[in-house]
Amino acid sequence: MEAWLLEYLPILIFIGIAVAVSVIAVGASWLVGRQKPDPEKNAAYECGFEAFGDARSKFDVRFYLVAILFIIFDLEVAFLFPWAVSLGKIGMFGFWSMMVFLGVLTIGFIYEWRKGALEWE
Amino acid sequence: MLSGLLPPELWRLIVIVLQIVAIVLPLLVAVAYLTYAERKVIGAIQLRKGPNVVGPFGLLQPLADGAKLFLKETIFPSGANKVVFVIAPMLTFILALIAWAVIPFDQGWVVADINVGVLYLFAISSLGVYGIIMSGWASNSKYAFLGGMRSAAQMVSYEVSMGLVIISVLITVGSLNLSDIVLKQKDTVWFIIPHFPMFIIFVVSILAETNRAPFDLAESESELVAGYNVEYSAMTFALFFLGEYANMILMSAMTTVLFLGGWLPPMDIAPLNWIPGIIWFALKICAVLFIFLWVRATFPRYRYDQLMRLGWKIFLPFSLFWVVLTSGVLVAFGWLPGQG
Amino acid sequence: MTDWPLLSLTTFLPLLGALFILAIRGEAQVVARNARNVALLTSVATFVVSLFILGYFDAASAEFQLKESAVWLPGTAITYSMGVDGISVWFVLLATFLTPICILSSVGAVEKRVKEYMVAFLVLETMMVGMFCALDMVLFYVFFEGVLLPMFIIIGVWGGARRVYAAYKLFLYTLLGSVLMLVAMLAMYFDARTTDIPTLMAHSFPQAMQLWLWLAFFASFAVKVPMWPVHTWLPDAHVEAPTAGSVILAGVLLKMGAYGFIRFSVPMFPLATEYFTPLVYTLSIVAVIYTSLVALVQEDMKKLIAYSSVAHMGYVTIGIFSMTTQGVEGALYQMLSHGVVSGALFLCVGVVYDRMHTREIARYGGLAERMPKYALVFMFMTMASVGLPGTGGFIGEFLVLLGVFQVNTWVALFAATGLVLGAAYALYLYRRVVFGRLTRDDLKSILDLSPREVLMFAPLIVIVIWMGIYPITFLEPMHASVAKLIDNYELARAAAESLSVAAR
Amino acid sequence: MTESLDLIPVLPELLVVLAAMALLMLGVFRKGEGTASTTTLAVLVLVGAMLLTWAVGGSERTLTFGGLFVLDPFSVFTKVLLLAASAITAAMSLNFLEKEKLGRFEYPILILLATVGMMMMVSANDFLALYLGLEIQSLSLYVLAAYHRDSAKATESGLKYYVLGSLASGMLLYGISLVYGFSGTTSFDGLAKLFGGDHAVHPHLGFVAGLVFVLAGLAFKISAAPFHMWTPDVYEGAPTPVTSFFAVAPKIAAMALLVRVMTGPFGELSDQWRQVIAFIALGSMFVGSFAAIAQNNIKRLMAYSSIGHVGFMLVGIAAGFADGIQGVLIYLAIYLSMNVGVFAVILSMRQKGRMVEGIDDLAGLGKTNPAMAAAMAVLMFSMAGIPPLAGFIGKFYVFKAAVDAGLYTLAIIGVVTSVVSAYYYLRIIKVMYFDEAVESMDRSGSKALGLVLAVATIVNIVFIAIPGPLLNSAKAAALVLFPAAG
Amino acid sequence: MFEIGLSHYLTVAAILFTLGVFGIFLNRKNVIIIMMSIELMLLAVNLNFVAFSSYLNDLVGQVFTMFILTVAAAEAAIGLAILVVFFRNRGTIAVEEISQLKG
Repeated sequence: MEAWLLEYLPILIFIGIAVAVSVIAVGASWLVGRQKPDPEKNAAYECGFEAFGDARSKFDVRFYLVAILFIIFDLEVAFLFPWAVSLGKIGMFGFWSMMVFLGVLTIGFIYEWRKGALEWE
Repeated sequence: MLSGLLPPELWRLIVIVLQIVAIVLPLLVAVAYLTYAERKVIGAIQLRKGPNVVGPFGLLQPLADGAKLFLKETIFPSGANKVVFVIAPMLTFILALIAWAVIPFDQGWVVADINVGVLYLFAISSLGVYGIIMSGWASNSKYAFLGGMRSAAQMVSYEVSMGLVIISVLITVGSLNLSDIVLKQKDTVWFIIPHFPMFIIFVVSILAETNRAPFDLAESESELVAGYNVEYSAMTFALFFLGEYANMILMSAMTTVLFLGGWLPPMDIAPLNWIPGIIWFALKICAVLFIFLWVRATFPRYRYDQLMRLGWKIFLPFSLFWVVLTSGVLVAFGWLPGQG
Repeated sequence: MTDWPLLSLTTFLPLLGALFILAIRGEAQVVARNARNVALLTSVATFVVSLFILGYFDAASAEFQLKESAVWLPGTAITYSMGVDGISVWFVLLATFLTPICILSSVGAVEKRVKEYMVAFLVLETMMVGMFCALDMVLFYVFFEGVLLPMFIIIGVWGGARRVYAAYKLFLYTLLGSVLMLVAMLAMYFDARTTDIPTLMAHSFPQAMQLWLWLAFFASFAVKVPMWPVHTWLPDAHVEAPTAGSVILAGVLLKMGAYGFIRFSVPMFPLATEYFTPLVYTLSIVAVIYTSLVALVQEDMKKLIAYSSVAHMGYVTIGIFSMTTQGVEGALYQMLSHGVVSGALFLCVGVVYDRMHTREIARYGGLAERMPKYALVFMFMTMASVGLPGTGGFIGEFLVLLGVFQVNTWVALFAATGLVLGAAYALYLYRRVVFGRLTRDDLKSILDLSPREVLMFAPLIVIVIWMGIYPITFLEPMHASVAKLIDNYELARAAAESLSVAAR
Repeated sequence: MTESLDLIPVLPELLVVLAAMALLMLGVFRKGEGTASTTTLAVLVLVGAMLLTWAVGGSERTLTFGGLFVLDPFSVFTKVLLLAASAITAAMSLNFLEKEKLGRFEYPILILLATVGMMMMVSANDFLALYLGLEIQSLSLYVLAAYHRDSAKATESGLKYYVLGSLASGMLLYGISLVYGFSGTTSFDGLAKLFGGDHAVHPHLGFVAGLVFVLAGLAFKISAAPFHMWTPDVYEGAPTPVTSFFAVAPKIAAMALLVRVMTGPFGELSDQWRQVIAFIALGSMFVGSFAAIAQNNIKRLMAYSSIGHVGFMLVGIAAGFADGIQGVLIYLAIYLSMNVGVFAVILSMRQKGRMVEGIDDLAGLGKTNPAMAAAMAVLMFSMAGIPPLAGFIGKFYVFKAAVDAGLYTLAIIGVVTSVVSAYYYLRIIKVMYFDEAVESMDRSGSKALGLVLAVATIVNIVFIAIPGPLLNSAKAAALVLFPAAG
Repeated sequence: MFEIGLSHYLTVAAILFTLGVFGIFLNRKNVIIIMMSIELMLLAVNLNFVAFSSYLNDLVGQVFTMFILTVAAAEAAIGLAILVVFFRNRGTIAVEEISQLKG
């Protein structure tokens, strides 16, 4: 395997250990603790009522909106990462390219703002 | 030597495993005592005593809590999607642990010195939202679901500005390697000085990112009982808890690396640089953690719309502006790393 | 005046009139009258201009004359080029001659949307004239197809009860045939690298290709003529079309197919022509005999005349493919006379239809009593259709038989039986409509020909008589062109034969 | 790293994109709703971009953005066409949007953005640029399709378009990835060089698979059979002005793109793709002619009609060489003139203030609105390809090329399907003239629609007399794709 | 030791791509699943690009991947938006309910 891939080996092992720890923790607790399930105990939490309807029903469309906005801006950040690191090498051209990009993004941002996409209430 | 007896690959593996254990165990202990510290600090601020019954000064309190959670019954709500329901806390916990792989505790004291460390951290912390969404969805409870949604929306909102803050630092450093970032601060100054506004934004953002007060709407006891983890019990709950606190420490470590000079002493002068870097690192983390607790004790909870407004309308534009400003200044004065 | 682009002028003058009509605004009545007047004026003017073509035409030459040429589709060899020879010049005149008569005939018959009607007719005239003048294959195609547009509208809007069906049938039948021709034209273009008709006539295509090309052209022209199995659109179209539409349809449009045979199939694919001649003979004889028999049992006057047209066109195709001077000239002559005569017959039907609004033969009878002038005209035209000596029809049929007799006696014999049958149905029709007792009440008040109708028929009668007693006027300009056609055909055959001999 | 950048060739794109952003800001900061002013401005911008395209385009080939972007007579020709299409359809939409209360200022901006995408598509000289242009276009179009957000039909059409469009993008991308992997480049020039010239390599099988995927993806975008399924639904469901836009501008762009891809990077591999294109062409012609017969909704009918026209254009591409491409370009131009006219009629189809889109609703139009009916009749005949109308010339040129290339079967099937398609075009004429009116149409009162209709009709009639300019410029545009022939 | 080469990446990508395509065509339940299938297809493409890029030692493939990622995000955002308006109109996102337009 190539050398630079080896740098990631510890991470792989780390993940393995973390998984093992968490599985063991949950598993051991499940084995050690007394398990006495009954329907009332297992019912979904509700203010004294029987739960009615599916909990995964409709929810506010604004959550979608946040998700959509997030996708856009997070990608912008993803673009900024390599740019930020290599700014010294790409010079003025690279700088201005990103400024144009950010400018376009800002226009979109202003539009969202004015359209009220950022208002929660 | 021991290394001579074993094949080099295996030896290397053993070293790595030992390193990891050397991180995980203290971390778990730290988490345990962070809860203790939290109660003590808040107690002190509110002129109470805090836990003081179990053991001297209540020092055994976290262990007692842990044992209790360990021995409790693991409840699976009847309407829940069992697999996802169990995976969610495990995921949260795992993510909180594995992020530590790239954190440099001192010069060269790092498990995986990859050159995209920041990206890795950022990615892992982004994944945290899955644990919450999954738990909210799998529980099949309205409170959990709503809490999960809210908390996810909040986390992603602040992630954007966090990303931009990190970008500002990256421009200054010119590397994604966390050690490089610290070393760059050795050559210049701690980035809290040039990037002070970013530091503030970052600290506030990590509060939101970890769902801590005053942004703990997801768990707000008064409205949503406990948010996404309302249906959890025993070890599954404990894993959430552990993950969350481990995340707090992680975020503090990140703040330290990015703004507070990592393992560096405040000044490179005689008595200070005798103290090992790891001590400095731990001290700085504690300082940031103290801010967490302090804020929790001091501020009332934000309203959700205020929270979103702060994230999208203030932090995002401002940090974006700061990125432009930083890069502009660096380009204009030719201070860019690697330029020339 | 020879410098003038006479052919283009003749072609596009009607279009100018149509534009003018389009610009007319105002009250419906006034618009209708003005439109009609303008159309009449334009078409008469066009006819007058077309007479100049004849005037400047050099009968002794076999070449295309009055040629015009202009850039049309740059980057290709396709140009706008016009010209007439002894064959096409008569068709141009036929078209310009019949159009004013048609317009005149529709005065009482067409009352709704007169403006559109006149525009359609003038556009139709442009297309017809242009088609006969075109010396470029693609240009020919454009005009050839373009005829469909006004015709579709004329039948569809002003036609009878089943006009939609008839219009569709006409359109799709013809279109399907012609698109195949278009592909063939393209293939020819890439073989000869030109679309110039005179050049193509001199070009010799490979024999295998000729067969395919011939079939493709046949697909288009056979529908248009119409030949026997694909003739079914014609009775429908005739029955449903308004009178003037039928006149043009029978008078000019049917000739387009036969003209196509003479212009394309025969000179350009001589070997294929020879190869397929038996096929054409067979189909034509079937057409002559079968459709004559069908005509006998028709109850509808227009349908009867329509079937008679199919039979008459059978002679035309026989004549063309006999490839003798008499045969070809006879075919041409037959076309001209049929154009006039069948047009006149449809007008005759139109006259009574305008009054009684029925074309059922049984509804009439004894018209001679009330309409002596009409009976006379109708009789004259029936005789011309039958081919009575002294009328144009006789000369044409006689020449065709003479021509085909030289090459194939059997074909001549069968064709001659058609003559007898033709006489039978035509006279039968006449007897049932005009003679007999006037029994029906509504016929008692029927009016005879109005002066307008007399004016309409007069030129037709004059022409038919002229064609019958002095055919040389019409035949002379054809001689040179027909002779050249046949010479080239024989030459090509000989060349092919010597080639195959040499190959052996 | 290039420090300087030649921006002259992209001036028209820059103009449109800057204008789109400026209008966005204008719209969002302005008080009140309504689309009139932004649409007018957008139309002006598009016309300006058209003139600018004309001005910057010379007879030679200019590359910029490191060879990703090319400006040549071909791109100028198609850009002028598609800018005209966008401008006309945008202008036509105004009346409709106001009446249907759909006037939001985003509409013209989406049109502008889609147009920029299309301009990039036709100027793409690398698969990367191609993909970006295509996506800018597609993303705007998805939104436009669902523009009427309170209508279940419109949103459904948007959703369908989105799903199938994304699928097509995916296929295209997969193809591009294979092409890249097996050739090592995504540049059109690079690919052309790879397979042409003295050191031509034989394409790897994986490369050919990539080519087929690319072709399938592009076939989706031009809605050629068997990838046409979305077209009728989207045409029917989308708001009519959007449909009119869909029917022309993206068609032009996608077709031009297909032409460039097939003749440029894959130009030397015509043996590999000719059969595929011919097959797609056949399928489209069949679908376009037979499936349309049963339609009762005029927008659906126009969808099938457009599929058929695409089939005819593909015949030109299958023929391959410069004449075929010239035919495609001529066809595109004429297609534009016919379609905007027909949509001008469809847009003014209103009865008692409500819009109607059944074919039977046109009944008796010949009486109630003779001018409109006459214009529509001319356009229908032109669509059917009956001479002497312009539609004939378009068909003539593609079939000419097909015959020249020896594709006789294709040509014959093509002309036969064109006769079949004539059947349903005639049906509209029949309905207008032969049937009696049930309900008369409202007077549209829109000057823009009337003007477009009149101009389109006159163009279709007169074109046969003065075809020179179009034919010559199409020729020049086509020749540039074949440097060896020029 | 077992070496992972180009062909393995390509195979995985092809499998993912096929899964995506089938997910679109065979899915009878939910539009969200279709959108996920689309993402899956794009991921397969990205995998291809990156594998080729590494194999060819050519950066273009990775650049392409960056662009695909961005565009895919924009596409997902727009898809979600359209889905939301569709849901508002019809109250469902079940695949068989997308059937108003037919003919």
